[in-house]
Amino acid sequence: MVETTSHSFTGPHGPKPKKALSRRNIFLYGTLFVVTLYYALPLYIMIVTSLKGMPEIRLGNIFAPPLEVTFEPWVKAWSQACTGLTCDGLSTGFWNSVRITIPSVILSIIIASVNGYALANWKFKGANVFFTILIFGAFIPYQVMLYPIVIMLREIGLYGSLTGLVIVHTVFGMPILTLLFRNYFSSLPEELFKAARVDGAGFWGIYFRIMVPMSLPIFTVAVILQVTGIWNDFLFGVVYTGPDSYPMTVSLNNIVNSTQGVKEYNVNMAATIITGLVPLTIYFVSGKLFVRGIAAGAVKG
Amino acid sequence: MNRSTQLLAATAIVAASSASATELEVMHWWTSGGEAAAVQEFAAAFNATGNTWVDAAIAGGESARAVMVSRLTGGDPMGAFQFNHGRQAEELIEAGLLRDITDIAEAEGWKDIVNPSTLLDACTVDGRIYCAPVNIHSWQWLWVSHKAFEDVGLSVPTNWNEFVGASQALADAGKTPLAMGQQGWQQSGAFNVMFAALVPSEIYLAVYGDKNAEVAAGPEVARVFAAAADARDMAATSTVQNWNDATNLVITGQAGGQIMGDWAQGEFAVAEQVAGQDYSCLPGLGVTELLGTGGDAFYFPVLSDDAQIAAQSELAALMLKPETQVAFNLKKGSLPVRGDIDLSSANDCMQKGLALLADGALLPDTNMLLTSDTTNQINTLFTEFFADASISAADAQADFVKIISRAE
Amino acid sequence: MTNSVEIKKLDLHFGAVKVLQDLNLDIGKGEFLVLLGSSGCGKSTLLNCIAGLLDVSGGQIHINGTNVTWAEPSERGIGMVFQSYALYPQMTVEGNLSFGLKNAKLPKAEIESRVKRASEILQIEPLLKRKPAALSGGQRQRVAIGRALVRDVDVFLFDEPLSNLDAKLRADLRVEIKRLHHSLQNTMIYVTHDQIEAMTLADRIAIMRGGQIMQLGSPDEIYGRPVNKYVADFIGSPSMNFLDGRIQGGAFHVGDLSIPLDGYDFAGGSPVDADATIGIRPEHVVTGELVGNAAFQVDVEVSLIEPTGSDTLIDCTVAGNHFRVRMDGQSRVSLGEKLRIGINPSMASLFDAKSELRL
Amino acid sequence: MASTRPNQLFRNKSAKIAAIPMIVTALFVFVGGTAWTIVYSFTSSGLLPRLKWVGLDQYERLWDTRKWLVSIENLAIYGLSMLVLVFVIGFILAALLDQKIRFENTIRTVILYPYALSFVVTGLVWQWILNPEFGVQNIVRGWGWETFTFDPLYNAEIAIFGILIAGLWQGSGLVMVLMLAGLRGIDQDVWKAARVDGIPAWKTYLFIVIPMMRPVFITTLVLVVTGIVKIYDLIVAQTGGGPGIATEVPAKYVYDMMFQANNLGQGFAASTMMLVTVALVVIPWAFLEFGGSKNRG
Repeated sequence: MVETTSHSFTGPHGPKPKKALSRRNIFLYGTLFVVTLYYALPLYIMIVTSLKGMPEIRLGNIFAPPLEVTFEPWVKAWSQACTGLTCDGLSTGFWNSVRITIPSVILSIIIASVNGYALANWKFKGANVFFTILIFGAFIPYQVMLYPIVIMLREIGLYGSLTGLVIVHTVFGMPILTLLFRNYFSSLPEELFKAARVDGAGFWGIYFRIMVPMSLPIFTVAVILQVTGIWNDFLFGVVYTGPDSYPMTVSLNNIVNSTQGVKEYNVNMAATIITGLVPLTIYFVSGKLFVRGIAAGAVKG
Repeated sequence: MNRSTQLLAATAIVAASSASATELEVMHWWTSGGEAAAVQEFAAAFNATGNTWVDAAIAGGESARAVMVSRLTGGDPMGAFQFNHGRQAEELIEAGLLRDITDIAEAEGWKDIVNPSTLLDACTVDGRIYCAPVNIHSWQWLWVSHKAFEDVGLSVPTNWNEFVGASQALADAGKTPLAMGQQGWQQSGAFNVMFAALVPSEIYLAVYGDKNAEVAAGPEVARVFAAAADARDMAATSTVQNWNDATNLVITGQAGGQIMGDWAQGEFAVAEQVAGQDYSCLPGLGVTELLGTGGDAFYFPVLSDDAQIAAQSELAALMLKPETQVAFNLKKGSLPVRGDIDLSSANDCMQKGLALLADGALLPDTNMLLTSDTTNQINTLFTEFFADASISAADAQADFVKIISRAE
Repeated sequence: MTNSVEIKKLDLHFGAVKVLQDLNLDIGKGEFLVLLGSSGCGKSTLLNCIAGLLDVSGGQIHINGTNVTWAEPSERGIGMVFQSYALYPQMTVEGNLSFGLKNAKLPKAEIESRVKRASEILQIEPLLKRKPAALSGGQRQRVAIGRALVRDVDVFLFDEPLSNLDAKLRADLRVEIKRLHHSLQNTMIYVTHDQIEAMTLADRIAIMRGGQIMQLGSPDEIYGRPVNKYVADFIGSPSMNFLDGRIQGGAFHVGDLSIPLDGYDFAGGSPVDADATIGIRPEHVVTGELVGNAAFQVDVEVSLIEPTGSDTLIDCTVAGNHFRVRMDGQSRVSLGEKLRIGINPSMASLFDAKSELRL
Repeated sequence: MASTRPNQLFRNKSAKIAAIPMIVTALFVFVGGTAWTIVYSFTSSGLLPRLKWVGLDQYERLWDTRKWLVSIENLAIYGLSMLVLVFVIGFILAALLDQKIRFENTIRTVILYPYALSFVVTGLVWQWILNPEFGVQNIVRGWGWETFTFDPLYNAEIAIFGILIAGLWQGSGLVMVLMLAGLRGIDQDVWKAARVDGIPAWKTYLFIVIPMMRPVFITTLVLVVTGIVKIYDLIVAQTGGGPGIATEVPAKYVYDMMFQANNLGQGFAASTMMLVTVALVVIPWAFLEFGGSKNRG
């Protein structure tokens, strides 16, 4: 049924807890507290360290809160840290990452969603063969494909261009995204698709007018997965583009993996957090929609 | 393009407005403090010619090499790139990807000025020159922290044997006798230094030059492995990864010493330490004073744009000019590739190196003798050896013999 | 041209699984045809083939005299109503109704007038600006019907349209569909597994099983002269009583009973001596004073009573077989009571024991 | 209107046109790239790919190399532990979060955020936390427990589990969300029925709920296993393969061979072993799982 397909997953389903201070609740919240601590600890360490000065870090207690809060490392990581001769920190890389991420995310999602839709609703001969190969592709380590892709991009004249990199991200994002979209579209009532066909809507008409408007959750998931993956990519960014469009991770790598005498842990941590900020923000903002979308994309199928 | 190079470019244009400004992308993996400062000298000199040095620095030789080779195969070459000269670049030359710069070398008279001449030989394939050697790096140094030994009340050792002798006292004082980064190239590098310093050079050349497996299995090499086992014990408490973190242990006196190439010099310089006062450097471990003549070189891919080709030529010629050589090598902590320049401003350690260079107490570097495949296998062997005290020197030697017998 | 839809030698298989086999069906103009069968019999599949939503493996489909076997669904001149309504959730009712017309690029005025007319007929004008989620089940199905209506087509396809509704709404909408058929006079093909819907709505019913049509005929024929035991069993509630026995000497012998077959209209002459099954509908068993007129009478003991209000169902045993009798709701019987029942062979059905075909 | 059966090639034309990127990717990149890799694994390619045939030499050497054997062993240990633990932890966390608890959103976000961070970051932070000199060991010793030892990254025997700690920290959040989504998709009535029948909660989860969540498990399995097979960055960032070669993995072997040893042929041989193994397992499974035509209508 239309109205129950993708919108009813949000309520907890477990047995209802009883009294507020039952033994069960103490155990439940106790466990969750410890678990939350374990997951939050590294972030805490990163933040705390990034706010300390180097002398304080040498004291050695990574868990202690900063005695004297300084934002110097953040400023340095963002705009002053040297990577080779370039001494403008992560700031240039940041905008390059934005320029890489936005078109890559958009293109990969458009293609994968159309794939998923074609696979779910327009089963044509051989579709499953290609889909199976695609799933196999999800398991290929990127390093293995580095040279073949260099050669392919060279042959189509896109090597070293932003377009080439966008295509590479689209290709490697395709397997998992197609799987998610295919599962999602399969979970939508098929009668809707049939009704639209009777109504004379074609392949694209149904996709844009019927499917896309119903797919906000899965598009959210796709955006999150792709932004995370592409934003954090180092290998493709450095191999398939030139230095004028190196993503932020290249700067991060240069900051973290080269030192001037002493390792500046505070700057490293600040750089690390700054780099992770974009995907983190998207996670925190999209919260509930993410779970709902995952539910819709992964549960059915 | 970044702000600092823009600025440099701007000043350069004012200075030499006659030359046309061509952007040339130069790729290298010199991102650590002293290295970056050294590259800056090249960049500044290049920008002063009216061209623009577009810096493409990628930390980590492995990533950088992946990018370089991809860019070359992908048909999007950079203007110039750093590579270890020696056997690594052979294939790129065979594939016709690299520019023949013999004309520049001849015009600049490199044949006469490059010393030792083996450096230029390493750039030469079938009589043509393909790279510009920029420095001489030698691995065969033991860096000793004065502070560490003063802390335990010992005199600073002057050779490896004294150093080993004092190690227990350092360990007892909670110090790491020998700082060693846990990476294969550092560990095998240290082994090769011991190999060069502790046994006669013929043995070294027989094993690495002639790939003589019999010699590799022999008693002389076994002595080197025994020394390596000592080094392993001395480095047992060294948990750092990067070479400069290890050097930092020496600088701060937490470790007694480190076997590392002359590039460690740059770290001491950045930390404002004075040779002979805060630290000592012992070439050939203070046992057999000799140097390997490895080094870095710049290669120039085949380009089609005339302006860029001209810029390449300018850069290549520039890199071996006396003033650039001095400025670069002082920062980099390496020795210049020409013997005809005055380096009186160099510190103690570099003077020692220059003296050895002048004496011809030299050994070819492993990079010139071995393929990177063989080097890599030796690296892996020593990574294992140094990490696992249960591997006996004899077992390691047996593996070593196997690698040498397979080497080309 | 009298036929609205003609299906010729239709075949459909998915891999090795044959879903429809050599299926022929002609549907007249203005006819209300019901495809009836239990789930998995292929009735919905057949409807989807007619709609063009499934590619057939062989055979042809003609609608209004045109071969549409390979035409797009929207080009076939059909409208379709689905079980789950299949309303586009993000569009208003108006948007739902006009979507197909917009796709067909009709002029705006035409779309408006058609939407207006359909919503008047179905009395959904107040709902036009609402989204489907804000509608009740019955309202949704009206909109779904409206969506077929605006298309102004000759053939309506209904795929179990009332299954998701509760009993009362189902009865209401059933009447409405029937009225709609009367006023519009277009061809309707209606898939259901509910025999009440089938009997009340259909001009003709096609009973399907295993991808084939078992019997095609008017509700009367299907009910009164089922062509085989399956159809006989499927149609009618409560279902038909079956007694296995033997035809011999003009009578049906079961146990020690012998039912005379005078007055039974044999399809192909009376067999002389054959194993057979006799089928008697519970409502055709006579009781009370009418028993006297019956050709065959027997005494039974009431073992169970099921009053439904209008009728009372009685379970008993005839010649060792479980047997049900329908009596008037006013009848007063009690458990264990001896009851005389009568059977008229003319109202019964006889089936060959092996082929299960009607004799 | 079409009256004869149209050419099969042009049936669903738009769908086929739309699928061209997928078909091109599948054929050229995945199949083509794999084939290319296999072909060059029989050559002596060094720094550049060259067709100098050497037969099976690269494979003989591969299987004679301790680093490769250790890599496989590590991948097996890491993979199995990761697979089991990530599912167990992910599921238990999801089940706990599914108890109508307070602060569900906050807790879920905290557990999920590590997934947003790159492996480089994860590796660095955990390298630090597990560093005996200033990480957990140092802290616990500071509390007075002088002999406390916790240095997984410096002990070759257990180093791979040090990686596992970081891998779990990074990956279990996503599994938890997937499982949570799966649990939310289960019909409420199942719980009611189970309670009426007096089945204990753990049994309900194990025998009723989990089997019902099969599709989620499949999607999760694909995500987790692809992550395991491809593991590389985390190792490089956290241990660089050390101590010794204790945490080497196949993907790193491939990369090291290609870009450190300049021995592409050897790298391709190792790649081929990985690809073939994956293909033998994944392709038949995927075809059964996704290819089996679920006919509807």
